[in-house]
Amino acid sequence: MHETSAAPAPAAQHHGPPTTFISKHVFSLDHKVIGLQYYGLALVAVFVGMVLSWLMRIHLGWTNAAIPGLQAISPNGAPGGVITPEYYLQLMTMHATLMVFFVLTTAPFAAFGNYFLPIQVGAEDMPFPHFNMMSFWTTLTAFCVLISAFFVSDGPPLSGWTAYAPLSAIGKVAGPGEGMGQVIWATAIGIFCIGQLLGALNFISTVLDMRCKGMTLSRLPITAWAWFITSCMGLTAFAVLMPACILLILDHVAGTSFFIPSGLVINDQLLPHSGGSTLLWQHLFWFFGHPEVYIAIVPGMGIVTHVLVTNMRRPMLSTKALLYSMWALAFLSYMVYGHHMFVSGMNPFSSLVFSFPTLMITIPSTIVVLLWIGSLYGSKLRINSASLFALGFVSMFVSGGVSGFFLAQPSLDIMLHATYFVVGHFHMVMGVAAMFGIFSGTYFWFPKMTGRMMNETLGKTHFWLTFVGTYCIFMPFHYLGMAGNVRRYASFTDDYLQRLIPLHQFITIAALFTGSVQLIFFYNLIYSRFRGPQASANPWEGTSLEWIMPSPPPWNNFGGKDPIVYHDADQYGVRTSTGADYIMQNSPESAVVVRDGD
Amino acid sequence: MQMKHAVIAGLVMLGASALAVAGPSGGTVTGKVTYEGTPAKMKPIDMSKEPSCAKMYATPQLVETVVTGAGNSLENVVVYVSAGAPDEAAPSTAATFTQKGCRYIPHLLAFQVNQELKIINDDQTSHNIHPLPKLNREWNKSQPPGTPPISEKYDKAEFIPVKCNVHPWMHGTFAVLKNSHFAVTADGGSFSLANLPPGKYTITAWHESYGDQSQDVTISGTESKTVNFVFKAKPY
Amino acid sequence: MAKLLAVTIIVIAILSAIPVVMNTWKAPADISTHGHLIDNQMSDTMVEAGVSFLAAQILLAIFIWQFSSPRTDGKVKTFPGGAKGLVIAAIVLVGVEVLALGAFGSKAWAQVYFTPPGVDAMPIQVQAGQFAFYFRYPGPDGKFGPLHPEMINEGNQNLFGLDPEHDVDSRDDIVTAEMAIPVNKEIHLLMHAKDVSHSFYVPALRIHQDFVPGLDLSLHFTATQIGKYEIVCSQLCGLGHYNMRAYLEVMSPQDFDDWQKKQAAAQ
Amino acid sequence: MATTLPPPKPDVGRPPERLEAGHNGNGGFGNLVPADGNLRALQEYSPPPSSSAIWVGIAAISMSFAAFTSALIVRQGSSTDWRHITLPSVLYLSTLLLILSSVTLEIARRRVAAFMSGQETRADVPKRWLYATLSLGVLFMVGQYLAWLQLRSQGLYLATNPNSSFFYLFTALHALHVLGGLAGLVRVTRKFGLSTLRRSTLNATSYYWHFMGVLWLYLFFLLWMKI
Repeated sequence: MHETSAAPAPAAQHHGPPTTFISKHVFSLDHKVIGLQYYGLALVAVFVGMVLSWLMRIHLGWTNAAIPGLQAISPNGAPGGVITPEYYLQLMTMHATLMVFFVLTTAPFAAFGNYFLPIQVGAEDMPFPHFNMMSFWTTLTAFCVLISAFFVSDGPPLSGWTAYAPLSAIGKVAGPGEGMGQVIWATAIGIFCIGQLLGALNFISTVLDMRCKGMTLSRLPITAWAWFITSCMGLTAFAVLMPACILLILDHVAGTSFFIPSGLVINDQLLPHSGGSTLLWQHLFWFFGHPEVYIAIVPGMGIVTHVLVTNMRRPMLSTKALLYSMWALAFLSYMVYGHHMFVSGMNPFSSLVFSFPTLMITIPSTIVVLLWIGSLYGSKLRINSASLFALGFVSMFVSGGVSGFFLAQPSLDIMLHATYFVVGHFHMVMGVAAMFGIFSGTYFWFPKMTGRMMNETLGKTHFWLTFVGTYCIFMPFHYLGMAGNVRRYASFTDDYLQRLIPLHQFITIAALFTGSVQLIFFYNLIYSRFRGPQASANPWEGTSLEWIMPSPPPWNNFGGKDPIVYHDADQYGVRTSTGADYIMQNSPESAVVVRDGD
Repeated sequence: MQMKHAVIAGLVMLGASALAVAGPSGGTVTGKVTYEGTPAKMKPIDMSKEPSCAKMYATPQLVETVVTGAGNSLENVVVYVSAGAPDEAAPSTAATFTQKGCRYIPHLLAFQVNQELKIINDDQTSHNIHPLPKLNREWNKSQPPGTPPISEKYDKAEFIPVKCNVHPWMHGTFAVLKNSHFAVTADGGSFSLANLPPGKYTITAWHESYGDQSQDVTISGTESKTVNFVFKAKPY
Repeated sequence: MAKLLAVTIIVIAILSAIPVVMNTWKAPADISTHGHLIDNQMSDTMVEAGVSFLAAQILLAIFIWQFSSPRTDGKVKTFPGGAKGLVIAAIVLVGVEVLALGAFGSKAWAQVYFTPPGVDAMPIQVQAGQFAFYFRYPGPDGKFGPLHPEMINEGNQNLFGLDPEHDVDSRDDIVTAEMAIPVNKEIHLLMHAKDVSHSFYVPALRIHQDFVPGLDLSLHFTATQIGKYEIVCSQLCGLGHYNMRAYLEVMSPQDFDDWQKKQAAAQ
Repeated sequence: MATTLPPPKPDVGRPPERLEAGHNGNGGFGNLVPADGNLRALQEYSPPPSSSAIWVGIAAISMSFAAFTSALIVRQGSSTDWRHITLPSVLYLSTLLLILSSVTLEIARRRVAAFMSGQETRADVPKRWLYATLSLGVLFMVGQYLAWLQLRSQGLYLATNPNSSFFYLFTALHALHVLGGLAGLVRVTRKFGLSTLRRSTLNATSYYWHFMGVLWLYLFFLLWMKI
């Protein structure tokens, strides 16, 4: 009743229009700018990570090769340009950490999610723009902290991105980088968790509270669902990783013994710790670690579906089935983390207990794949860079997925655990597939984000070389693994590994090639940003709400008035009065469906 | 006491400088380091983990924590002037420490504060040099085959255990000393410290397993004194 | 463009399958009594995974080929049976497949981990430390001396921290850097970690188990082929991880006794 | 088999009050309006309220402390060095204070509601209760600090033994979260003064504060049981 008595108030706004350059591009509250900032961060991180992987690959192919100029960068790490074993492990740790946290988590989830989730639910912004801004700047801080590990005396940690205790907990006696470097690492990851928790909080409440009129849950585009599911996973996963990092830091700086058992001897010295549990870290870490894999891939699934549906000009066979499968994946991902620890000294019985839900995961995954393939049937597939990468994603997801059959079984894990088979598996299903999702999303949404089209020729070239190149890199990993090639080796001195070295050299060449191909993409991004042809509001004839606004969108998305939604985002393959084969979500008109009209 | 030492030190310094001008003369301290009792049996080293090294030896190498010679003589003992002699600037020559066949050559390397230490890897495998100092700065570097020598310095006098993290059996010692009056006993256990200006010195003998012993000796003119050390050997 | 993609996918799928079918890069041949279970399980899984892999890729390629060409009629068709058929197929086929895999796989696993070592199994202690394995045989008295971590001194090769001065049991313990075992004799391996986590991986033996600091685990196995094999560490343990290995010598009982005598003399 | 689209349903979707929230300016779920009925000029732009966010946050925090709990249990199970330590008695007092603060906050909320519906005319009545809650919260923090001093005087430091590690860890982290709650209360009090307080803000803050109480009871019980 008091509203009536209230003076007419201005329309709800999250924040006024940005006035200064700073408020517009730097400390912006606008979810779109924040999304782009995340995307930029991911670009930087992926470039660094890629260069690191090059160094690693060169070392693995030609162990005693001197890399010109490297000594200048790291005198201790590469005396005379030859990478030392510890430097290799440090490169590996940083490569993995950068890629998993700052690329696979930020790009498909934080970057695209920030930009398009509020738009797709028809909101002006997220409910907590300040949290959103903090989320990015916290993540950026985490990134800087992590990179600073390169500049401390002993360099970054060498314990891998899994940072298994006690190697990661006992300090510098464990090896170069395990002192300061490891503390920096744990701090960076802790900070990163805070950033992602803030993000997830915003994402979830955006979907729950900010949907515009008519945008029922059942009408959410699949991408919005993907980001929602991902943020639910992120919320729980990162909330567990942060405590783990806190405990790890305490073991380092406060002399506690959470992860350090009694009676450890290094350099003939008995360590002053006692009673800690080694497996505790592994449990905490993998409880985060496995969902993290799905945090990386589920947004990709959403993006790819979104792109495919738009370019197939037909809806998925069943968006619901797809949705339930993604929920199933998310849910199962918490029950299976133990499959990372089959031979870690867990009770062998629990290994079996963990193996069945792990095998079960293949069911929703198969459903998703079959839905993608089945939906292709009878579609009117449009081939462009975006759809090419989407199709590449499906192919990669299959290739990476089938190796899950093996790793889900404890008995086979005896042969394959910690071999290149595992490396091949997660690089394909989580690394490359997710990257393909990112590429697909970039080619698809670039017009919306910048108001200019990307160069298709460059885009397609980029796809072909990348698609073939990545297969050349990661398929052989599986063969190496089946031959018993252990991962995380700085060089291969064991007799039974000698005959595998040529294969490693092949992979190295493929990696150098595929990596340099990405320069085409970087060039295309920059060139098209400034020189690309103007993009219309809806270049791909999509139905979801991002396409009803001009490209690029104004600061307040829908110009101050919320849209009203009448359909789900699947209205393709129809015939409207205007003869179009799709209906925008906000268009009130109904249409005759002509799917299988004949 | 302190006072006295200081005065002596001062005098010695004067004398030393004078003599330095006069040329290389002065007293000599010679002697022999022996042990009594039964030293522990030196275990053989199994290098099978590193075939490139293992194949260099017909019979397994023995550990070098206690190396004995004929007549109960004790090797790898540093005998040095621990008091009485002035600190000296480091010589320009580098002390070389070689890794060959997964052994340290020499097992015990004595050199001066701030003297250049040159570490060479002669093997086909990658080594790791990890000295464990208490006073000096700790570092831990790997040295892949074919990479340039590592050059380091220590700015405090200390006995530093050295190990290779990759090959657990590789153990050695750096003896970082304040002055040039030192010797490391070789086969026969005998040593000789020459060119000692007149003065009162404390001669110390240090062994990595048996600890150290000291004796005072006063040198006048160019006489030659004999100082012997006897360490107690433990069977385990 | 799309047709090219279809072809590429099929070519890649087939090329990827070839090395597996030809078994170009073999794992070391199995020399254990339980290994064949794992190998069979491996090949069964390979068949099922391979079939699903090829099927999915080829189907994908076919549809891309077939439906990418722009068609004049504005109609899109739906996959016969719609989603229901596919979903049911996925649940039933894959469900049965993975259940079967899981069930058979469990047998192999149980064989390795659920059976106790025989009473006459020969005890050997292995200690993993940065970056080498060392092995301890109880010697004639059949008893392992107690460990005193604070006494470990690699310089004089007291690698386990034994105190022969006070522990009688330790005096005849045999410590070696390579693992010699008699052929066709069950070995009961007692695993102890000196510093950080390591792993005991013998591809030829189809044995793989992490060392857990603060928690001594044990394994048991029987080798059936005389020869020299490699034991490697597969759990990242520091800068020398790549170089952490030991040799496993499977000997005839006679040779093994001689070897043990030789080692005992050398201690 | 041609399927036909469902006819457009423009009216489904948001609950009506969400719609108002979108259109009545700053007043998601109704602003606090003084008895005289004149809404003061809005101080700031702010987004429409999100009522679920607070529960999401609470879920995240619970998850973290669940992780810490499992750490505690595993650590105790694995360890040989677990000695019983007696909890500082001051904790019982601070626990009481925290529970009291929840009660006062509830009263404050009632009063605010009454004030908004005009049954309560004096603005300082709700304010007083808010201040009471604030001060109780501060007192609780002091109590925690005293507990630390007490432990330190027994020579129990962070690294002394696992129990003390967990004690300091839990109390510190909980205190950190309580600080957040205090900040929220301050904000609420301020906004109340400016009469730009939104009911959803008040609710969120009080839910969070009650959760802090529950969380503390849980941790206290855990420490009391395990340590």
